[in-house]
Amino acid sequence: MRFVLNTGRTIRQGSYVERKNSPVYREEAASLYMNRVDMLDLEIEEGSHVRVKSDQGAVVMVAHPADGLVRGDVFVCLGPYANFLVNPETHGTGMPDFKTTVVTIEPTTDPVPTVRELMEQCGGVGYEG
Amino acid sequence: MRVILKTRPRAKPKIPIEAETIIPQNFLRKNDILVYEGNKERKLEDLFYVTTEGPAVSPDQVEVILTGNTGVIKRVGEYMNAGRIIVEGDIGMHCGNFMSAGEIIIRGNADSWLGREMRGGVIRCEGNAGHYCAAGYRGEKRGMRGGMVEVLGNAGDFAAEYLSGGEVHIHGNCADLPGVEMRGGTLTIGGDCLRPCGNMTGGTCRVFGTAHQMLPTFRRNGSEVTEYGGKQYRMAVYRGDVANRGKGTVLIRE
Amino acid sequence: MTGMLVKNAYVIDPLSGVNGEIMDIAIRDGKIVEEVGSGAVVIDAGGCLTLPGGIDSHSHVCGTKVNFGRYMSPEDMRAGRTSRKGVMHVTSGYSVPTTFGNSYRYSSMGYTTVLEGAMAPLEARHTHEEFTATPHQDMLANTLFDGNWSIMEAVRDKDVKRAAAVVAWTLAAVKGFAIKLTNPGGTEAWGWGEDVHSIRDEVPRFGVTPAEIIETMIQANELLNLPHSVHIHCNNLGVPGNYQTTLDTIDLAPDLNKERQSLYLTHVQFHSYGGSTWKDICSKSEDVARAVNARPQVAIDMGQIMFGRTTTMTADGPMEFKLYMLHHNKWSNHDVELETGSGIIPVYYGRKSLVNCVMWAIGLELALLTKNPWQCMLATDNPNGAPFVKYPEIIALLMSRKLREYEMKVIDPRTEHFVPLFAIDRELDWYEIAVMTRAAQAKALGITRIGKGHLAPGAEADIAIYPLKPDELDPSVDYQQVMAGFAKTSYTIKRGRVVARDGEVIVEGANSTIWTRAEVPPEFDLNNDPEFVKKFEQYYTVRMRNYPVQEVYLPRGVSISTEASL
Amino acid sequence: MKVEDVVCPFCGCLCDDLVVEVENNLVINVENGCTLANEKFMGDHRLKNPIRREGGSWKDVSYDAAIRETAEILLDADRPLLYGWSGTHGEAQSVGVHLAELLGAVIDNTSTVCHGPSILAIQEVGHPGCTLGQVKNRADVIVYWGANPIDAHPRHMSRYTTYADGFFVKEAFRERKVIVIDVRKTESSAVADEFVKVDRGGDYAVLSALRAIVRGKGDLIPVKVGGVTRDQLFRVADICKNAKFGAIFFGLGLTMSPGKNKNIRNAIELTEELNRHTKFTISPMRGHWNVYGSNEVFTWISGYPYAVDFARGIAFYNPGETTSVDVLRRGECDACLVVASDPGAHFPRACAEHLARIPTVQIDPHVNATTCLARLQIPVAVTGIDAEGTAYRMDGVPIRTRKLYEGTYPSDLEILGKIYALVKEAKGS
Repeated sequence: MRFVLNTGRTIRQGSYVERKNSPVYREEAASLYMNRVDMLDLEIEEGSHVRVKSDQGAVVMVAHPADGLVRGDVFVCLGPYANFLVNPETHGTGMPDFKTTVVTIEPTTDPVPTVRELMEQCGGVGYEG
Repeated sequence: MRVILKTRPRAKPKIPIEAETIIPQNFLRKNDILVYEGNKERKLEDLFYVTTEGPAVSPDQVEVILTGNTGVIKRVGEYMNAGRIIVEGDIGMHCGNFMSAGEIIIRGNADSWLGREMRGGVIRCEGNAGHYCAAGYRGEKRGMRGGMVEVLGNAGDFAAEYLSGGEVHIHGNCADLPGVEMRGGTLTIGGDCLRPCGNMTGGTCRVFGTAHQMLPTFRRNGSEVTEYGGKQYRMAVYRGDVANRGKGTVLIRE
Repeated sequence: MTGMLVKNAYVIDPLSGVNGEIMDIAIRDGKIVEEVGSGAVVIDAGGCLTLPGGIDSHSHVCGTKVNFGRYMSPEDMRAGRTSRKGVMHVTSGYSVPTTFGNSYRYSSMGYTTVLEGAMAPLEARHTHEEFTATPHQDMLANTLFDGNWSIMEAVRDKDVKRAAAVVAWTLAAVKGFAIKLTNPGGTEAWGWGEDVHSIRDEVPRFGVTPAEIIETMIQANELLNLPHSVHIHCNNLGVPGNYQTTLDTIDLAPDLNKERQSLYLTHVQFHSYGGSTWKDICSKSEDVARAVNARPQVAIDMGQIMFGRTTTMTADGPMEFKLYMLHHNKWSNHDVELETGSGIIPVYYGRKSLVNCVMWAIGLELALLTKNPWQCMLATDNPNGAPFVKYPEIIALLMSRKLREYEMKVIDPRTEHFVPLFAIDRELDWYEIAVMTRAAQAKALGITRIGKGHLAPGAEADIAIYPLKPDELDPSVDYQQVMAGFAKTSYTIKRGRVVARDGEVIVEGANSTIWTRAEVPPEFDLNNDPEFVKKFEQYYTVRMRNYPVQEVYLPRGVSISTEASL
Repeated sequence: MKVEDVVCPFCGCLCDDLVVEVENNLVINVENGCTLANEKFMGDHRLKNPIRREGGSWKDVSYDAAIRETAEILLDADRPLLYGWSGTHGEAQSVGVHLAELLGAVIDNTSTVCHGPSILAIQEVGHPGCTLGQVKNRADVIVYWGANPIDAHPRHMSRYTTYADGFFVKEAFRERKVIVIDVRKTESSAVADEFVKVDRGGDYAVLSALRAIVRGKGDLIPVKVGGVTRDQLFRVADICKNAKFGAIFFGLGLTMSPGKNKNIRNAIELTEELNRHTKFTISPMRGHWNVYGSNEVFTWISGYPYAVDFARGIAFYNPGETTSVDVLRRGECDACLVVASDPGAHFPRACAEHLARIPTVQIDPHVNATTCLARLQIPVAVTGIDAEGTAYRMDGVPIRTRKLYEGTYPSDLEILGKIYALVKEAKGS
């Protein structure tokens, strides 16, 4: 199914922003919030893994219901998971479309990657310390 | 005189070249022409194979031809006031900025800010143009003031932003907000566009495709018949933008 | 230190009573001295005009609103860019240059001391940060009190001593130099989108008038024995017919100080308009100059405008909004809680605009009609009337009637019906120019005591040597040379070091910031005043302890201490 | 030891009333702070020492070696990018701009993916704003547009707006009207007197319609604009026009949505229009505690608030071209210095990939996503905890952050100063 991905700050994202290797940060940054009816249509529940795909790539996240979102809209806090999907085009403004990424979402049983794994997919090397 | 500039292979081909010195009049004299590759100054010959054919006594007799990996070359034709530049492929940003006379022909695509703050002359882009095609500078009150920019393909966002004079003709589609802040001149869009002419205060924009998400602040003011490409079209006439002291005109094919 | 000797200089040093003598100037340890030994570095001035370093007594170069002028104007930034060269940093900007741009350009013109015309106390730290990045001039900050709630409360309670205590506390906290009143009362009214329109209008919700604020502050200033007087930007700036407000304000000024004026009126050109609308605006420079001539207790600066593009910026928020309504270009506004306001808009002064031509004439008239040059200083309210780089042109206009007549032919021909300029024959001489560009400023600011504005032994060795030979030039006809000469010194010497040569800055600067510390008896120290502390914590959004500017922001701070007569 | 009036180095609110208890170089308690402040002060997840990537693994290196290598990397580059800056103090930012000028680098700060579009709009039409105390003491109407302060600036409402009692507004909660305009319901919209739900991408049209209504051209407005009913548009316009003092605060909901800077411009022009009727101000909700400081410092040195390209010696500015995301996505830069931010996490993936391709050096106290992409990371003290310096609040008020204890890490200023000295020496100037 096709959705539009919105991103923004959440208090949990902000709280753990200096601990990007931590499970709590991953839990928040990889949380995908969506309308309950859309979740029914996808036949998923709170905590289900979903594969979110855009023209830039795909990443596995965890679905959560959110009452403030209308059908068709999904929300992920700003961070490496959302940014795996965002197009770097800036329309001559320097600012990518962080709030209007078209994505498709499907249920999956694949695991949610760690931040380190995402960065390694970008060509980096993780640091544990 | 014909000057042919063919790009040489570079170790870091993505580092942009800044070449506002590539304008016809600079080739009349034998002085060194300097360009920049990133933060390093280079001689023209270091980055291009340069071939010169025939004589010229004035810049309008000079034709510069650019070939090769030209899509990363910025500011070609800036402040150009005579002669002709032909780009065989794509061209980088800011081609023809402040140009006052002469002609630039681009066979491929042009990157953003094509003909920014242009004063006169002609730019013809046979491919697509990037964002801010024929637009203004950040914070400056007036954008393009004269001359003609013609794009045979599509243009990106903010085409003809701050247009104040002259003519912009996009044969294909425009993306978001063409003619935004327009104050004068004429913008013609052969294809479709999104949200044309937000906040316009003057000038005329014609859309021969579909104008999606037309803003609610334009007042319908009858219809008229307009010719385009040899055909007659019936156009809905709008005045606006009344969010501002809108005295602009938008014509949209009915 | 072996010292330096400037030989063969054609010196004009008005404060020392020197007018055009060829003499040598000895320098040691940054000061002028009687003599130096034979090992001193010798600079041959070759008979060229040598003056104390220039002092700008009203300019906007550093701080929140100046930087916002840059921030919002990339089109101005690109209009004056230079690259890094030698010790010189990159500069950008024409009317609002970057800090280094301001500093280099002033230095190239021989200016060594500049007063920032308006610093909001709450944002003082910003001004001081930029002062440090303006390294070739010693800096001073006029501190805004025009809409200060504690001041207005003291005025309402008719408590001059309380007002003095607020000034003393604030100047010490923010490392300010003097009291500035910008549209007194008007900036508070602007907090509600309103303004005051005469000195007798009541400030909404405070029950005081501008006249009461001005009178109280003049008294408080003298109680504190501050070096400078109250520095006022009158109400009704830029409004046709405003000369009456200006005359009313001048009338308020008592004569309280033997050393200097008791009230400094800034950019008076903007306050000398007759008429009632933009259509019938005319010059009232004669009325204003007459009032100034009759009252030695006031001093003014010109606020000259020059044709071209510039940016207006002032704490006078309501005025900028009015200007925006005329120009419809861009407009910024920045009210500062409990204290003041500010506004910025770009403008273009055109020779085709009759109003602009009248304004241009008024500034020159004020300088030519004020009999005593010590009472009228040369300034443009940089950048409001014009960027300071236009000073040499203004000097040439004041020195040459011929140049004024030449200008008359290219401006709006109707101008002469609205202004007296073209009937004035006076041409200022070198001495008068020297007074109006440094000596009068030093006296008016009260900084001769710290060695500013003169070249007597003991003074700071701030010296400008211009490539001008007064004996060989007739400024009334050689105005081109006058302009070129004042634009670029041969040598600018700051605290005994050559900092600029032929328009190029050659060393890294190290300036001072001059501020005022008025010592008050403990019962007037507001740190111990529970009511003041309580209101501060209640209504400011910054804690009182985080408000004062720490010493670290003034790496070379110079404080002038005074003993308050409280 | 208890330290009072501590300045919080997290968000643009720059609250300065925290009470922090310190014991043995560790913060053990924070009073008055929000959740974000508590986490920031109590966090203890510092990188211990400089690290260097060698092949597929990391090795510890000395500060001196790391600093020297950083200078060499930057000197070798033809188009270096110096990015970040918003999480450090002004004094370090200043050295950064001078370093960029010396190197011929592009320097950019986090505004580029935050309020950069707001700056572009301000450059077109200006900015009628004020300090936050002006709002606290006077405002009777507050509008949050595309902003969710409860999550992003948790104490904004209690210190400056909704719940902040002021001189002329004695009982803020009762006397103030709060309007929230957003594409989704949030914690913040839940406390609003009026919630205006805009369709995604509809902000520009809604703003245009409001301007037209305020100008008296409301007859033209159709029954619905951008998902908002004509009735509600008129009601909002009325509330605004009848305010004694109105204040709009806007967030990334406007800067990041289609139209970008043009949305902000439209909002500013609405504010200007409202000033013909009453007093109105507008202010961006700046994110990082010192992002505004980086704009200020960049501006007084270079003339431009962000995205400055010194490649040609002079300062050149053109967001969309000289902005970090564009420089990275085009693969232009051949070295990158990241200071006090995390582009690995906060830039689109394509940019992160380029950072991994080129020599990237990070100066930051913490291990973050960019760490994985870097060749070198140099840990530093956290400004506001074990380093001090100047910060600018979202409204431009400068406040000096405090050093709470004498730690063992060098500050950003010390590290950058050493890099600058090495580069200057190599350049022979």
